[in-house]
Amino acid sequence: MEAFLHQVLSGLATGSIYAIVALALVMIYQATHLVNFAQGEMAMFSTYLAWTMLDAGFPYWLAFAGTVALSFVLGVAIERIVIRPVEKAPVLAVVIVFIGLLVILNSVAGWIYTYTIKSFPSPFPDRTILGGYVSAHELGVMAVTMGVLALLFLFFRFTPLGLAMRAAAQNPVSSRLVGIRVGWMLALGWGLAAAIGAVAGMLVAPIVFLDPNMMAGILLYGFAAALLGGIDNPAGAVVGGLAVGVLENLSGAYLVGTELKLTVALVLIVGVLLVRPSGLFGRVVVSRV
Amino acid sequence: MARLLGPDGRRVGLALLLLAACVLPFLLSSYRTFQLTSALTYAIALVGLNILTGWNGQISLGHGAFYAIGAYVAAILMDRFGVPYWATIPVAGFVCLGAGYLFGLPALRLEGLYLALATFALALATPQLLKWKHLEEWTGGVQGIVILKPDAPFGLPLDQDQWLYFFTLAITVLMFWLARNLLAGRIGRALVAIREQPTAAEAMGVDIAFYKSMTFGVSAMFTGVAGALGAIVIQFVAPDSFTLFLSITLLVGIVVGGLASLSGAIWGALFIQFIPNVADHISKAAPWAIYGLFLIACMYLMPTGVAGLLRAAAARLDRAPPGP
Amino acid sequence: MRIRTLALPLAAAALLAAQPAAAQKKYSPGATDTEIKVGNVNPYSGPASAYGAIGKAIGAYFAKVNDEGGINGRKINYITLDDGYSPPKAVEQTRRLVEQDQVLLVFQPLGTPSNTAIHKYMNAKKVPQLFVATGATKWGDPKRYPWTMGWQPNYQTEGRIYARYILENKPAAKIAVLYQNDDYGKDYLKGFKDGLGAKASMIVAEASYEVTDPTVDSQMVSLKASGADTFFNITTPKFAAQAIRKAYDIDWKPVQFLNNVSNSVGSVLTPAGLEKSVGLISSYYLKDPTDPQWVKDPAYLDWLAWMKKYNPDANLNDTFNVYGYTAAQTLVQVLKQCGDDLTRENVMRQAANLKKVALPMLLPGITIDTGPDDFYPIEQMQLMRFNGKTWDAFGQPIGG
Amino acid sequence: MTAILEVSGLTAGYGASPVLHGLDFDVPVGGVATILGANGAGKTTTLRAVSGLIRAAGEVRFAGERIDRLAAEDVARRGIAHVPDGRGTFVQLSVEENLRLGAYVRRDPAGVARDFERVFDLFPVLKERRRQQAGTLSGGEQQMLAISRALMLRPRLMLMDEPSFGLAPLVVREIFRIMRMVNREEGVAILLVEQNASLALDLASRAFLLETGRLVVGGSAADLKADDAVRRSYLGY
Repeated sequence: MEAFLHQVLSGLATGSIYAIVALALVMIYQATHLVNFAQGEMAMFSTYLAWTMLDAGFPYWLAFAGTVALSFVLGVAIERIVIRPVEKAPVLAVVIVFIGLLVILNSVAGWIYTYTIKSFPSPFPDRTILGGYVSAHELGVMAVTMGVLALLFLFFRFTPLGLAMRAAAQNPVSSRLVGIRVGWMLALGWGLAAAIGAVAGMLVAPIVFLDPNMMAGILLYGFAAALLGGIDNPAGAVVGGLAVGVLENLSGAYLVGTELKLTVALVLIVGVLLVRPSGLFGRVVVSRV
Repeated sequence: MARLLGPDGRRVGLALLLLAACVLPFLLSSYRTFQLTSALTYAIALVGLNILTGWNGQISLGHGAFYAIGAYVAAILMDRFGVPYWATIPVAGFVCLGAGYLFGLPALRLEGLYLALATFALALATPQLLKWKHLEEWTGGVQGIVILKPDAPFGLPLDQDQWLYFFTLAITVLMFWLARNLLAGRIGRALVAIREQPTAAEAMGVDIAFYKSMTFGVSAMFTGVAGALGAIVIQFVAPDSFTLFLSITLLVGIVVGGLASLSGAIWGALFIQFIPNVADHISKAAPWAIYGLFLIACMYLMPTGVAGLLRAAAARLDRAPPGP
Repeated sequence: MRIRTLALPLAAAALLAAQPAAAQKKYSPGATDTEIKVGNVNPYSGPASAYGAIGKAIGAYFAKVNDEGGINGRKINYITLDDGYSPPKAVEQTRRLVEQDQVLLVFQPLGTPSNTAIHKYMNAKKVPQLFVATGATKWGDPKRYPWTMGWQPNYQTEGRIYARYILENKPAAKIAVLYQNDDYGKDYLKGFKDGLGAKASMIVAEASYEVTDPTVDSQMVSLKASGADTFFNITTPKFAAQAIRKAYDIDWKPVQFLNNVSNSVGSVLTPAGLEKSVGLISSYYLKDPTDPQWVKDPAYLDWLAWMKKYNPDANLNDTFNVYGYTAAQTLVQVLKQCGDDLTRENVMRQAANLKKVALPMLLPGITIDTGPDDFYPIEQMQLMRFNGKTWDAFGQPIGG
Repeated sequence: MTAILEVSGLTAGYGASPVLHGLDFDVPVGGVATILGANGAGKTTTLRAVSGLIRAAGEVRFAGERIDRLAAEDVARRGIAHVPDGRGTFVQLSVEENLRLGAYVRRDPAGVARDFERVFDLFPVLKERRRQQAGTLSGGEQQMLAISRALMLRPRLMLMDEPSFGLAPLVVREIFRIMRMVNREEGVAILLVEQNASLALDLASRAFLLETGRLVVGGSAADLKADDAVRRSYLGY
């Protein structure tokens, strides 16, 4: 029973990492209706930027804020420079551009920073709580995830810009007719996603260590989490992330052993989606014409 | 181009292409012949994925799994049961037809991204399952299976690479012919109708469920045949050969080549076979960065793939006033 | 890129190759009066790119050799190609090296799957597949595969070393194992179980992980729950660091054995936390460039000078740079012994004729030894224990 | 009477095939103009070309300023509210959010708050449903919402695309009553595209008849009403 509880706690801790990555995916999805496969590598690259700043002697929070801001700008720039030319191309062409972006970022990071793992500091105290099964950092990750979620909720719900972004994603033509610059809303969505990704990267790195392949596995779980929770619902993404973390741990520890734990977790997720095709909390669009 | 040359011109063009394909192995080194053989196997796999994704609009990020099943069926039959190599190909095709059809049944309920996730899961699970201890007796576990390369039969004056090339070429021609007949007629129209106007297709009496899951099966069959050929060409199968990256590579192939285009499969195959080598040649420090640049450049210049670009060029030629 | 400039003298070499060799000189393809073509396949792209450092380090060492006049007056023309850690690509690239570039030998191709894929081909073509960069056991089989030779101590040997240590010093141990679910992890595990022999039931818990797993936290929680008091950590650097830290954080204090793959002070123990690594037992055959005990070692200083001059982009913390450096030195030794008889047969004969070769970055007491029936060049390892700052050797170098 | 919108030589289409061939028309300040025509004559395309949703050749002036090179969002920012065909509802947002979006470009919160009250006065049903998801409204309610959203911009000109389409006669009458009121009381000019010619001609002061991309008749609404050809083809008596 004790071990069971610990597996659940540890699953929640890992799950909060998936949750925050899933949040970033949901951001871009809400803005563009596309899943950005390069999201993980963008987060990894941002984390290296933070590492560079820390290495140069910046205090942690300055590096943190600087990285988030810089990532926001880079996200906007990527949308305007890399994605814009294929805006009107078929969806799969855009997916291929994402894949191109993914391999470029991965390879360039390896080239600049080499593949040796680097430790990345945590802003939280180096302590463990709850009998050592959750570290202060992991708890901090959960808190930050919830905080980011709350900020996003407030932003989308109560600011004109947030409203405009939602409108632009849903109905670009009507949005232009009320004066919304739809192109910039997409870029803004990318910027926000990149900024959240940067936060995710900086919180993940102290746990998994920083290396160019840091986000590969996590993105995959984040993708599953986002779909499980409902790709258009930030709160759902967080619940999905936590659920995937726990599910994975329990299936590994009690169901089939570690050799097939990923397989089983994925089968379960797909199973849930068969029953609820738009995810646990996905919005079912009600519409009368 | 088709209209420009007319149906006869097209037939002549194909014949010339085939002739060139037959002459090439006598002009090239065995190594180049081997590369072309492997490009041909990719082309078959790409036709398979293209039937599903290009024609029918179902996105699969997991076709590497069917490639792997085909490869392992061939390897296990040859290694454990002494089945001759040529006989493993149809078996691999049928096994994948079944596997694809079965996977297609639940996939019916999933669309777009969700289908992408399900197939993605398949791609991730495949190497894990191949390593699984309860299957190790068959799959050879992490060590994989080494198989022998066939000699040319009937005392033909061909070396192993040349013979395998012709063997693969024959199967490629057969599979392309099969795909063309399948897609040119009623079935092809039904697939496109399901992709473009599912509601209208249903109203017209198209059995969407059957078509979609069967498309999955047929698509997997093509890819499985390619996998079996790939295993024989490489003489080795192992879980590391069939990672998620293979599935992604196949997707890259059909998009760069051109969706819903048979000739696109050839262009795509050439791209995924040769461009990584070019990238490696340009930079050892970051070959993937070069590869990524190639990908993005391709999508900028040819958002509908090589085949789409050629089609547009041909249309422009047709429209242009005839010369003096 | 230094590696690419090495390939430049190709055209000149082709001209020279056309001239008949002098009477006493014997050449196979790839060797001439002025150059020796050495091929290599490494993952420079894809998820295993970290290993690409080895291929680059080898090139950087050959550049130094060439700058100093080459081997018996011949320059090494090093052609290294990317296989992305994919066996089919490895076959393709190897065939290119052998058939198109016509190399004398293929040196240090990396990875068990890639080497397995080209194993038969190299032996059928009778081209040396020399000093492969993998720790699997199957590379030392001169009867069936006379053209293939390993280099590093194999994983099974190392597993057996720890097993023997446990049997001697902790016969009542309850052992937990964490391993990577692939050929490398399973090879270690097999050697370890073989070493325990009838006592294999001492292993009370096994957990595996995939390279795509973000963390091994869940596995560590399970292993602790098994009640084990001894832990064998068969993981690559990132996961090794995670496991060491997690064990400490969840207050699990077993006797820990750490595989050689991940025992770098600089790139594993420091990220994991030095104080969390105290008491770890591991084994070495190379000097760890990040271990403070070598700071004044002349061999280390030579290595450092070489790194700065020839491999400046590489990471000084990365043990792969010692690995590539030492492996390259081994090949240079073989080629020197070949003299003017640069046939593939003689290369294999000389590779199987290394006697007590002590290379600078090998640990004191560890040498390279081969013979016609012994295709395992390095077979000894030195057990060491981590004291919080550096590794302390204990006992004599031992073999499996 | 000067014109708020002057269009000359407007040519536009989709891809390579032009739909409109050199239209000339205008909308007087504070007036209502209507373009009549059969299905496929190019009525919707005309509005889209004016509001910048599609590229067009020719000259479009709004209050004297050239707007034919502007993007749709910039046209909207100058005070032209386009109520598109199909009503353009943000179906997943609430009624209130739809209205807030209408006022997106405005920077006078007090004025926006007053306009909220005003549209709720005009259409009390929207006030009742302000928290409801807009996609759940009936067709008539969605049309009211679309007009209200346009009004929230405080436009000087409204482009209305088939406001009567698919609605019950009672609802249509109510909507036209309110459009007339808005025009009379606040001086908002309207360019109305309508299949229901008799309704349109009642509201409009100027009218144009569009046939396969060309304006064939233009003049005062009264003249058009009296025109035999128009009567037979479009008014049905």
